[in-house]
Amino acid sequence: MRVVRLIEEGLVERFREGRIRGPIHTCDGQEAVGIGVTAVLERQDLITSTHRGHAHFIGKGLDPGRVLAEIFGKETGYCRGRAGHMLIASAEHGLLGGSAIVGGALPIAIGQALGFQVQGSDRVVVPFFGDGAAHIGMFHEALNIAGLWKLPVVFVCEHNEYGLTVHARHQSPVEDIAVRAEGYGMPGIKVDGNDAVAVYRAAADAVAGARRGEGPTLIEAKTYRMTGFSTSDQGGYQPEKEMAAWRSRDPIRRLRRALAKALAKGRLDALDGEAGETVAQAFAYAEDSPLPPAEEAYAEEFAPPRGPHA
Amino acid sequence: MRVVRLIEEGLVERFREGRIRGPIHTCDGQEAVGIGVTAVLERQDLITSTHRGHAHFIGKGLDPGRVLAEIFGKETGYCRGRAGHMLIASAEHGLLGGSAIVGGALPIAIGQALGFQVQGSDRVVVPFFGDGAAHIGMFHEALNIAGLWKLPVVFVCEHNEYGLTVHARHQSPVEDIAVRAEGYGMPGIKVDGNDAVAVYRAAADAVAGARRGEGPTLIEAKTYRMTGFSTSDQGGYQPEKEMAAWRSRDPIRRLRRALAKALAKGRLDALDGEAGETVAQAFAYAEDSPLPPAEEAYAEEFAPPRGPHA
Amino acid sequence: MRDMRYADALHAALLDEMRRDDSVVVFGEDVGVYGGVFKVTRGLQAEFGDSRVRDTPIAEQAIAGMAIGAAMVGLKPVAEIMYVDFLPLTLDQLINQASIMHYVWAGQVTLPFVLRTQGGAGTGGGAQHSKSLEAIVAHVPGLKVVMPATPADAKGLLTAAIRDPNPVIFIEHKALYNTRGPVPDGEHVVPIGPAAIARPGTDATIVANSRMVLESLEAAGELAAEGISAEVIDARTPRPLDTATILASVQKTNRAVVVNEGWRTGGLGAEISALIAEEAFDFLDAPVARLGGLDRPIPYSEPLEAEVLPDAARIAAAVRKLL
Amino acid sequence: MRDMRYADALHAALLDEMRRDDSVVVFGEDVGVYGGVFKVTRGLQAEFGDSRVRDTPIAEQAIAGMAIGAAMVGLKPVAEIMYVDFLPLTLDQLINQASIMHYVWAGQVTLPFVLRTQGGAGTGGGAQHSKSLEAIVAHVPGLKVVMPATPADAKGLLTAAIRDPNPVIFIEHKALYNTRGPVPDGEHVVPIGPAAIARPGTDATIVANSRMVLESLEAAGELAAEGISAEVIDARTPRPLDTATILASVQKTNRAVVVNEGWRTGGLGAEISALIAEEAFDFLDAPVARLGGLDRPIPYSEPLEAEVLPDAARIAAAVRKLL
Ligand SMILES: Cc1ncc(C[n+]2csc(CCOP(=O)(O)OP(=O)(O)O)c2C)c(N)n1
Ligand SMILES: Cc1ncc(C[n+]2csc(CCOP(=O)(O)OP(=O)(O)O)c2C)c(N)n1
Ligand SMILES: [Mg+2]
Ligand SMILES: [Mg+2]
Repeated sequence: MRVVRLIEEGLVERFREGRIRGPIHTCDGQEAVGIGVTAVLERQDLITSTHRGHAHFIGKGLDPGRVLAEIFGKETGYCRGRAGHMLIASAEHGLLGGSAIVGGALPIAIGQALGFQVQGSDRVVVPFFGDGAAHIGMFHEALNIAGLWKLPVVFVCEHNEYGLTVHARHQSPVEDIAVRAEGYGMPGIKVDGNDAVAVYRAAADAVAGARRGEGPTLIEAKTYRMTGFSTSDQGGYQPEKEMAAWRSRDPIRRLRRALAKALAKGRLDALDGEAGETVAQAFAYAEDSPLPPAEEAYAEEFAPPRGPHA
Repeated sequence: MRVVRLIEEGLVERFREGRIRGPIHTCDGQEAVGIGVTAVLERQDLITSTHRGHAHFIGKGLDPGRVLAEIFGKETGYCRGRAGHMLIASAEHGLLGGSAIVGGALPIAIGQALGFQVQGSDRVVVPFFGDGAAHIGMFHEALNIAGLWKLPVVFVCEHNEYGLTVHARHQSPVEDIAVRAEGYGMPGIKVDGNDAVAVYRAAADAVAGARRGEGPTLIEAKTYRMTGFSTSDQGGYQPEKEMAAWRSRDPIRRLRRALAKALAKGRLDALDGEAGETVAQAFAYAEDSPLPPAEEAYAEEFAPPRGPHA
Repeated sequence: MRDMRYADALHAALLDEMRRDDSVVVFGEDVGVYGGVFKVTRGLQAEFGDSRVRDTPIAEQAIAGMAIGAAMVGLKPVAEIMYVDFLPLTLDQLINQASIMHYVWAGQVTLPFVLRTQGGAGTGGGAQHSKSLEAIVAHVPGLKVVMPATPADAKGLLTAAIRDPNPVIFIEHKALYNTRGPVPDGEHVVPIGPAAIARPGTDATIVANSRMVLESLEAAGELAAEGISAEVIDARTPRPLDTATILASVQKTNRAVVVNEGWRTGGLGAEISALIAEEAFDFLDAPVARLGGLDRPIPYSEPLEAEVLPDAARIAAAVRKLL
Repeated sequence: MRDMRYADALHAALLDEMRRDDSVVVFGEDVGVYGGVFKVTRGLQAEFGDSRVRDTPIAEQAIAGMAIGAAMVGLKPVAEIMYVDFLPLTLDQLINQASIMHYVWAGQVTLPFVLRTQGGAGTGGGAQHSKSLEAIVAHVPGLKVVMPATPADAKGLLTAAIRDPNPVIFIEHKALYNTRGPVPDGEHVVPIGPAAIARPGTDATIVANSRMVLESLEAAGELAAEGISAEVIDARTPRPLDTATILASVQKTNRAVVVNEGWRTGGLGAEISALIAEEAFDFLDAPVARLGGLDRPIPYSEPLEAEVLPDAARIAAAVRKLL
C-alpha cells in the first residue's frame, strides 16, 4: 500500500510539472481494497482493472518500474507505451487487463471465468469496478450469467461514494450495491474497504468458494477517494467535512497501527524505507527509458495466422 | 381478449396459407396481461410493446382492421405498411410503440416518463416486456434510473417461462424477476398473469401510485405462451405436460367463468358474437386494402425543419 | 464435392472444428437445445455437451464480452448474435475492447474468436431484422469481417475464421441459408483475405459480396446474352479487403460497378469505389457506378422492401450504362 | 461579433435555447453539479434547476433511450455522451430505434433531440478515449451528424441542432474546446446541411471537417506561400452531406484532397472520395488523394499518437503531389 501511495504521489507531482500526459486517477484512500484482494490470489488467477488501477497492478505483482514506464509512454512499459495509464495489461502476471470503459471489463471477466470452467481449471477471475459501474447494463448481464452458470468469479466493487463527480445518491436509489446480489443468485458481502485485513478475509472466503466451484460472490468494499477523480478534476463537489472524516480513516495508517502491535517498531520503518527505495528506483527506470520510435505505430494490425492447422 | 384470440387464430391460419409475410408471434394464453393492464390506462397514457403485442394493441384501443392492415403491409395500416407486425405504433392511441429489439423499448419508456415528469403531467408510461428481456443490460439501466428519479412508469414483465426457445431456468438463477425490484428501490409485485382481474387490480394500484408521483413499480405477471414462440417455431422444447397444464388455465375461459356468475348467459354469447363480427370485418378490411406503391419507399428520410423559430 | 445447403455447410464447419479441437466452444441465444433459429448449430449440444455448447440469456453485450474473455484464456469461441441488427449492442465490446487488445497490449494476447451473425433483407423482417451493417465493423482496425456468398465459402471461411487468432465477425445472409452449391469433401479452408473471381469477364468489373454476388452473377448472365462480358468479383472478406484482385480486374476491364446491400452512403461500396478511383484512376474509362441499399430504414411491406434493394436488373442496367 | 472559446460558444447556445424554450432539457453524466467534464454545461443546473438539468448514472444506453422517449413526448433533450468512444454503447438505441421511427411510423412522431459528444485524438487519451467514430453514425439514414470546427459554427450549428425535429449526433472535438474565434452576437443559427468554404482557392480542393479543417487551413497557408491556391471546404455536416458545394469546388479546381481524422478505411473520406470520383469524374485531373487516421487503435505514447494522425504537413504534401 505504501508503494502504491508513493507511486501516486510521485505521479501527481510529475503531472503537475507537465512531465506526464494523461490525467492520473489515484486510488488514494482505497489502497486497502486492491491490495487486500490481490493478496489472496495466485499468480495464475486473473484480475481485470479500471482507470484507477495502481493498487491492482502492484498487488498483482507487476514491476513498479515497468508500470511507470507505461504511464510515461515508454518503450519499456508493459505495453511498449501503446496502452498508457488506463489500459495496462501484463499477461504473465494475470492482469488482463486495465479498461477505461466503465463496466467494460465485466463481460470479459466472466468470459475468462467461462474459459476456466470449460477447461476444468481452478483458476479464479476477479474483476474490480467502481460503484458507478454498478448501474451500467454490462454489470447486469455479467452478474446474471455468472450467477446462472456458477462461474469462478469474485466481483469486487470499490464503492468510493462517487462516479466521476456525481455522488452515489444521485446514481442509484439503493445505498448498497450488495443488495443486488440476490437478484443474481449469489451472495452479496459488504466490507469496510479501508480495513485491509477485513478486505483480505472477505476476499479469501469468496475466492476459495469460487475455486471450489461454488460460484460467484459480489463483494462491496466501502471506501473513499481522498483526492478527487483525477488530476484533471477541478473539484468543488466533495464536501470538505466528508473528506476530512474519511482522511481520518486512511487505510495505510490503520494497517500500520494494526501491524505496530505485531511487529517491532524498527521493522515497519524498514519496510517504509524499502518502499521508498523501490519507488525511487522505479521512477528513475521509467524516466530514463526511451520513448518508442514513431515507426512502431505501424505495428501489425492483426496477429499473424497460425497456419492451417492452428 | 376474445378479439385478440380470434385475430391471432386468423393470422396463424393465413400465415399457414402463405398470405402473410412475417412470422406471427401470438400472445395466445397471455392475453389477460395486456388486456388487464391496458384496461387501467387512460388514452393519453403511453405503452410500449414488443414483438408479441396483439393484446396491447387491442387493449389500448387500436382499430383491429388497421392493425391487421399493418400486419398485411397495407397502405391503410397504422404505419402505411412500413412497420409491419412487430413495430406498430399509433400515436393517437398512446402506443409508442412496438419494438422487436428485446428490452429496447425500456430506455425509451423511461424517457417518455421523464418527459411527463418534467412537464408536470400526470400521464403514466407502461412498458411491456418478456422474462427474457429482464436479463439484458437496458433493463437494468432503465429500472435503476426510474427508481432513482421516481418516474411515472409501471414496468410489466410478461413472464411466459421462455425466451425464444430457452426456458427461464437457463436464463437466470432467480425464478422471480420481481426480486430485482429491491435493487432498484421500487416495489416488485408478482401476480397470476392468467387471471385478468388480478392483473387489473395490481396494475390499477401501480398506475395510481405512479400517477400520484410515488414512482415506479415492477409487476411480474406469471403466464405461459401456449403455442410456441412464433409461426416459424419448429417446436420440440416445450414439454407436452407443461403445455397441457397451462392450457387448463386458459385466461379467457377463466374470465368467462368469473363473468358467468355476474352476467346473464346470453350476454356473454352476445359479446362473443360481437367479437367474431369485429374480427371478421377487420380481416376483410385489411385484405381488401391496397399495398403501398413502390415509390413510397422514397418517402423523406428526415422530418422537415420547423423554421428558424421552431 | 458434395452439393450442400449454405446452412449445412456452416454446420459442417462447426462440427468438424469442434471434433478436431476441444477448445472450440459455441454459445449464443437458442443455439443449444433448439440448435439455432436457422438451425446452423443443431445437434452440437447433443454431441458436445452443455459445457461446450451453451444457450445464453438474451444479453448481447455479455455474449461478445465472453467471447473475448474466453479467447484470452485459450478457448476458441464461436459465439452467435442472432441478427446483425443486434450487433450494435456488441459494438462497445468489439470497438473498445476486442479490436484494440492485440495492438495496444503489444501482442500479449491473441483473440481467436468468431462472432457469427446474419443480416440482409428480402424476407419481411422489418427495420429491426433486415439490415446490413458490415460497413460499421469493416471500418474498425483489428477486426476481420467475412461474408460468404456460397456454401463452399461458408464452410471454408468459417473454418478459417475459427482457426484465425483474431476476432472475426462472420456475417451470413438469411436469404442464402437455403441456397445450394458444391462443397469440397474433407478439410476445406478458404483463407481470409483473398477475394474470389466468381465469374471471369473482360468488359466490366462488378464487385459485390454476400447475396449481391448472386444478383451480380444473374446480371452477368443476362449481359452475356447481349454480348457483354462482365467479371464478377466476390469481395468476400470486407476486412482485410483484397485490393489487389479488385484493382487488377479494373485495370483489365476499365469499368467498374460496385454493389453492396448495405445503405449506399458510407457503405462498403464507398470504400471500394474510392479505392478503385484512387488507385486505378488512369485505367478507368468511366466513373465507377455504385449501387447500394436505399438510404432509408428497411420497410416491411413487400413492394417497399423490394424497392430499396439492389437487384440483378439494376446491376445489369448499371453495367450497360458504363459501356 | 465577439471573440469566444469553442467551449463557451457551445455553452452560449445551450443557455440561449434553454432560456428561449422550456422544453429544452439537458442530461448526461456529470453535466449538472460539475457542469460537464469540458465545462460546456456549467451553471445550467443552477439557473434551470435539477429537473431540466440532470446528472445521470453511468448508463449510456439509457441516456440515448431517454433522449428518444423524452423527444417523443415533446421535450427537446440535449443529452451528453462524454466521449464519442462511448457512443457504441448507444448504437442500438440510435440505429434500431431513433433512426427508424420517423420513417417507419410514417411521420407519426418526430424526434427533436441532440446527442452531444466529443471525439478526436492528440491529448494522450489512449485507445478508448481518442477515437473519431463519425463514419459509423453518418452511415445511418435518419440520423443527422454535425461536427463544428469553429466557435461560430459551434454556436450556430448547436442552435440549429436543438431546433431540428430530427435526431442530431453533434460531435465536438476535445482539442478544439480552447480554440478561439469570432461569434456573431445575438441569435446565430447555422443551418444543418450546407458545407462552408473555409478558404476559397483555385488550384485544388481540400475537403475536411472538425479539427482537420484547422490543419487544412494551415496547409493552405503554407501552400499559398508557394503560390498554390487551395480551397478548403468544411464538410461540417457529414450527414446530410453537402455534395453540391464539394462537387462545385472540384469542378473548378480539378483536384481534390480529402482529409478526415477517423480511420481511413471505410471512413468519411471514403464516401467523399467516392462521391467526387463518381460525380465529377470528367473534371478530375488527378485521382483524389485521401488522408485519414492510420488504421490502428490510437496508441497512447506521444510519438506514436502523433504518427497516426493526419496533419498540415501531410495535407500540404498531398496537395503538392496532385499538381
Ligand atoms: C462507459 C463509460 N462511461 C463514462 C465514462 C467516463 N468516466 C470515467 S470514470 C467515470 C466514473 C466512474 O465511477 P466509478 O465506477 O464509481 O469509478 P471511480 O472513478 O469512482 O473509481 C466516468 C463516468 C467511461 N470511462 N466509460
Ligand atoms: C436484442 C435482441 N436479442 C435477441 C432477439 C431475438 N429474440 C426475439 S424474441 C426473443 C425472446 C424474447 O423472450 P421474452 O423477452 O421472454 O419474450 P417472449 O417472446 O417470451 O414474449 C429473442 C431472443 C431480439 N429480437 N432482440
Ligand atoms: Mg466510484
Ligand atoms: Mg418470455
